[in-house]
Amino acid sequence: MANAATAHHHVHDDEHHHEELGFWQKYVFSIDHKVIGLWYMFTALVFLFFGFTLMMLMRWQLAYPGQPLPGWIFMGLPALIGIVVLFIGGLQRKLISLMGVIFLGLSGLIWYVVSDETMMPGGIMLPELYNSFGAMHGTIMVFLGVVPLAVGAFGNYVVPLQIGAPDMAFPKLNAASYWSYFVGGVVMLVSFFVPGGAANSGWTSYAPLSVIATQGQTLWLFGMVALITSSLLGSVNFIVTIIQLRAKGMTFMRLPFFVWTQFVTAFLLLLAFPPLEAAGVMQLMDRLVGTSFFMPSGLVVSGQILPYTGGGSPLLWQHLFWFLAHPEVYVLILPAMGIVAEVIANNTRKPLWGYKSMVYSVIFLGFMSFIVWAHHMFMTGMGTTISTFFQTTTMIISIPSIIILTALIISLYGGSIRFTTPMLFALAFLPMFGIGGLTGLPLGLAPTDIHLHDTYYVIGHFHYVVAPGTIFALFAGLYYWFPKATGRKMNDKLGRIHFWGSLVCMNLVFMPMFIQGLAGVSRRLYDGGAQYSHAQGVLYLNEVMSVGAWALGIFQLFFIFNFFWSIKKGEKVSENPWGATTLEWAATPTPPPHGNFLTIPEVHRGPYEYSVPGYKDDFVPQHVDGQLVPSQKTKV
Amino acid sequence: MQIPYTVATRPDTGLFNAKLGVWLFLASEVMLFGALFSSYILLRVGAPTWPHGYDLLNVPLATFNTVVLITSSITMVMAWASLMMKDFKKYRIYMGSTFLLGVVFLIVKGFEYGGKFSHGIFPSESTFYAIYFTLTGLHGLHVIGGMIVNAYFWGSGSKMWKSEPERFTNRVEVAGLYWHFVDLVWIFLFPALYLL
Amino acid sequence: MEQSHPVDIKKHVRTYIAVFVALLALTIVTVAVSYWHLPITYAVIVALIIATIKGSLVASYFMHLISERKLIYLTLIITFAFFLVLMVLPVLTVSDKIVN
Amino acid sequence: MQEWLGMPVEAAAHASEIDQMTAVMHWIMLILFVGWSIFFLYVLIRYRRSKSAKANYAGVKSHFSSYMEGTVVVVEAVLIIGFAIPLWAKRVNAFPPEGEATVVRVVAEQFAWNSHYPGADGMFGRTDIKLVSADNPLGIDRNDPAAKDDIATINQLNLPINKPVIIHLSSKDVIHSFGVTYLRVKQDAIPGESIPLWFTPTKTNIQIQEELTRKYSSHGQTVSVARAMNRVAMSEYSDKTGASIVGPGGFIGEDIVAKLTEAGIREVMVTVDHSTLVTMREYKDADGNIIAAKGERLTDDVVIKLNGMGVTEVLAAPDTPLEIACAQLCGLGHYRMRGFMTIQTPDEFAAWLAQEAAYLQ
Ligand code: HEA
Ligand code: HEA
Ligand code: CUA
Ligand SMILES: [Cu+2]
Repeated sequence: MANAATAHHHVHDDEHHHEELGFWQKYVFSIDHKVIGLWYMFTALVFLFFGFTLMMLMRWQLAYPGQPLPGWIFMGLPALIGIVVLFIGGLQRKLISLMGVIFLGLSGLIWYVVSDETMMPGGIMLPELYNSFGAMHGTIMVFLGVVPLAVGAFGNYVVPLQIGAPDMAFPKLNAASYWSYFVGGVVMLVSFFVPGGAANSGWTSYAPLSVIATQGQTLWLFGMVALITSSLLGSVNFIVTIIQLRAKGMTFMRLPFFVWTQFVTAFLLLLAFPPLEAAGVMQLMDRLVGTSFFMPSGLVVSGQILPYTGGGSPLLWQHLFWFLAHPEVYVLILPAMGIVAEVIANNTRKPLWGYKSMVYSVIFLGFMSFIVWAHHMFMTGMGTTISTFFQTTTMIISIPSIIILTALIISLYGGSIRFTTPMLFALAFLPMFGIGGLTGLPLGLAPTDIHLHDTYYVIGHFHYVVAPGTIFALFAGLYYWFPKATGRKMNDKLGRIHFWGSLVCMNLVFMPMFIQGLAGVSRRLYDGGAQYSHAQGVLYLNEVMSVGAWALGIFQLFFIFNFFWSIKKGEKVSENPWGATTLEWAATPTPPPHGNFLTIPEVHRGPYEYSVPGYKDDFVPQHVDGQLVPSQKTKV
Repeated sequence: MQIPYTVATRPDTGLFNAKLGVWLFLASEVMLFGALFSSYILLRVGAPTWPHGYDLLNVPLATFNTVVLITSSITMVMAWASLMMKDFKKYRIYMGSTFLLGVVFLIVKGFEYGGKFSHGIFPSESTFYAIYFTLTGLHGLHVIGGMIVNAYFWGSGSKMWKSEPERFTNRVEVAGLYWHFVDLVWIFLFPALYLL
Repeated sequence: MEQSHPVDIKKHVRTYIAVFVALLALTIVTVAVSYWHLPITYAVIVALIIATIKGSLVASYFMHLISERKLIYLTLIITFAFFLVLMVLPVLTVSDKIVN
Repeated sequence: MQEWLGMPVEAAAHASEIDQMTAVMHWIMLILFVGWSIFFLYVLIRYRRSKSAKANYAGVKSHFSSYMEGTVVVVEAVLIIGFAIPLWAKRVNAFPPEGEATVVRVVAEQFAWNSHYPGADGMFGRTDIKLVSADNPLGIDRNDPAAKDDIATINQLNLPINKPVIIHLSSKDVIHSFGVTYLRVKQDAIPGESIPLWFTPTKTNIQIQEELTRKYSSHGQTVSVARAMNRVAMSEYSDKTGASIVGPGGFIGEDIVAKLTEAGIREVMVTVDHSTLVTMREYKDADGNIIAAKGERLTDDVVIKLNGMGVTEVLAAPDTPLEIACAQLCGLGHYRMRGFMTIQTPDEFAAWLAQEAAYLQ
């Protein structure tokens, strides 16, 4: 990937020194959206991996409560990866080698955590540590993993190319957004080293618990402020870019669906994040200067009366948090849907079915996602009127999702389906998201939520949407656009192993959660519910899920190896290897030069003109001019 | 390759990038302050008793500050207008006074805060003060941010007037939009905290 | 605004002055009213109305909203809608509590 | 459907309503999903490259999907109006008059459930956080006449069967959540607020235990010596010289483990941990004397005895079937913040109250 983003992309092995010179200027301080996109991708992938590792550690405690944990395995995994990657990178590939070093760093961090006697005496994880891993897993996966990858990486790299723009509207702002994200990430990592460890009040950080929590929470809040700033800068940039920098002829109804999803996502980030920023500031004040925004009077913690007398409201935090966090979950899914749509259209070789209705659904989804948040708060003592409101909006919001998914499935009908690796992931996304989404419905109705709230059913619900849902879509995107950035293809065999392995394991991990949830097993339990009589019947599943999770980890090795190996040795591809219609493939070299296009293309037709009757190829790029055959009019 | 519409406006939208950008930024600012106002409402409605701002805070001082901000708003818009009329000297005067008015505002705020602190009143005093300090503090930060920008466009930034006058005018207009927004927030802060 | 000529800018300037005066006047009014110590609901209503007028004056003249492009309007309308949601829903929710 | 979902025991009047609704929901979900999946798989097979070389530009013409979506809308509307709203209203509006109900205050804290009964006079005495102390976690002001007869318990909530119960729920420190699976009850306990909830228990603990009765192996299990740590041996193990290291019923501590490994023993037979279970019927040995009475705890030596006389399966049920689970992350001890609930017949309950009242004197 190193040379990928540079103007001259075919570096011969004899000009390494040549490349070394430019490294810092070209990559680190670059303001080229492609380079920034790649930085986003690498950083986010590392965080994804880290968040996953935390969970693999937790799964040990859940499967074998109170038994010493073989730390060396869990730190060995990244160490192994690091060494292999370093080996692949050699000295020639700065970036790959750097990644190798980072993985070694990760394994160091994990080693530090698991060998810390205060947190893991005798290798046995303490509740403190379990809680802080849980909170950080959630935070890292959502804010440092998926969003930066889906929006920061794919959005940055692909959107300008797809709309025919030379770059983002504000390149410097773009870089600022990345570095702000970077800072946020570093702060979160640093918080593992402060006394008391990282934040341990759940990713939801409910007050009062979070206000009286250890140091780590303060850093968590600072980290969040940085991440929010990053997202705000990013979203302004995306919206302006999409509105202002569309190439001539690229009308809104000719935008690739992926761009639409990014557009709506940007609005969600822009308008939903600030309230959490405000809430973060208020929680910081509660923690640091003793205000009591979220702290009711007369709290007694372990016999001590707390000095909070302002009569604050714990529910205020929940409202401000969920006002962001519900739109946030659509931020996690919309870009995923966009990627899936691109891949499906390309691999069925036919236009998306009901493109317009999909676009309207996404917009509607965006609007609705601002007025459903309190479905996370049914158990906080809600009266009938207001709960009716939120139940209704929650049911309504499921409709556009259904429309989009249905349109995608119907798009398969009559196609000529190529089962490429990206397509496999995109196809698997549909039923997996289906399961996740459908299980959202019983949660969305207050009476059924009574039994299911805060049980593993919820965990199962949203992991089906984010893990075999979003994560699969992201994999699809990685396999699909990898050649664009590198000029090389990822290995297909390894890709298929990675796919089938992940598919099986994901279900092994998350399907049992529904069973446990229905049996009433609560989430966030350090011992996986071992003490509760109602959990006894389903306790054995904890081990099943853990094994599933570890196996899932093993299968990721195929991906990681494939990824780095292909950067260097992957098979070279033609300009438009997938035979795609959208500009990023059709209208510019692979990889694209600095400035993206040799000449800014002009757009003449809709995004998915595949298999147009009577045309020579089975795809008509958006910038191809003129009537193709008298009979057929271009579809917009 | 040049990024289009940094200066010229895009025909179909009638906007140049920065202008759309700043409006979007302001939109997010609306939500930021909105959350704080919402918290204010929620906490006040929930509280058994709530003091009247005018019993605890110095209304005349705040009124004076309101006038200061309003005035700075008009000097700001005049600065831009002078550029439109190609009168750079006037621009310097107006922009300069906008900056100075900002300084005045902060000094007055300083006195206000100082007064409270000297009586040992801090945000932890009560939820009213917590909200008061948070809202005015955040607003203060926005004022400072705006002043930095204005200072830049008054000083070294204004070199651009020679090279690209139109672009410079745009920049000043954008800076103005932000500054007026800061004023606008105060227009709502003032009654909410001091007069009710 | 870029295309407008110095001539009509002069017109603008006159409006700006007028707006400025109006703002000062309204400021005085709202402060004056506050000295009557009206019952809170009325006080809120009055203060809100005046503030809104002042706000819209600033927005429409100093920030040129009256002559702005519809794209900007669209953005602001959306924002305002969500702003209202943020103002109203949380407080409604906490006021609709379970009681017996 | 409810069986498939494995819905737990229903021990409250409204439980079946919630379960039925859950079942209906899952039927609908299942139908949708299967429908989609069939179509999905069909197109994948029918339109794979090798089978359909050229794609069809136009694709599906029919508007079937719109009708399908329309139906979903209708169904969801029915769910909301027909089930969700009425059921929820019943939970949060249709409270029985306090006179006809058992009224209790429950105050959560890290990490325990304090319950406060009004006592004979039916009035809750004054409480004050300044009075909170280790032996008065609720801070009840005993000088207040109404408080004189108030009963306070920790992690133990006794309630009579078939009579509505109203609980006034609050918290001393952070947010907790009062969740009782078998009663289908869940309500956050929020500091600074007192939120009421109500339900009508329809089964006593005994009845619940009967439903939960299962066969458990008293056979013990063979585990690696390492894993045998802190467990109880089920047979004789001796070292090379034949000297016994540990016998049946012997506790396997660190030293024993060391000895065993030294003696080259890889695996040990230990009892399966049944300490949370009680027998649900009487067990006699050959000459008729009782080894385990009904309701006796399955401690290790009971298990060994039973095993010794060849009983390899015991009918048993959880000792404390009805537990209050804290369903909101509330700190380090969240996972062990477990209260116990005892639903009993009115007489038993009265007796219990009397006994508690006696303690006060
Ligand atoms: C990407 C993230 C994402 C998405 C898309 C969703 C989507 C939905 N979510 Fe979920 N949700 C979360 C992430 C997400 N959620 C998270 C993270 C939490 C937990 C937070 C926490 O507490 O920590 C949560 C929690 C959560 C709750 C709170 C539960 C509780 O705490 O008690 C509720 C309740 O209403 C809910 C509802 C819904 C609903 C109705 C949808 C709907 O939008 C779903 C609509 C979709 C469908 C109805 C599927 C339709 C498609 C098909 C059926 C196609 C099938 C195709 C084939 C078979 C080929 N979610
Ligand atoms: C986007 C969000 C997201 C994602 C993707 C995941 C992914 C996973 N999650 Fe998590 N999870 C949450 C968000 C997420 N989670 C949240 C919000 C919570 C609640 C926290 C709380 O209680 O506060 C939670 C809680 C949670 C729990 C409950 C803990 C508890 O309640 O005590 C569990 C338990 O098993 C779990 C497991 C998993 C597993 C096994 C995965 C697996 O699917 C992981 C799969 C990961 C990958 C497949 C990584 C792929 C990436 C790579 C391989 C990197 C490659 C790198 C390079 C090429 C450089 N998660
Ligand atoms: Cu109390 Cu969890
Ligand atoms: Cu939600």
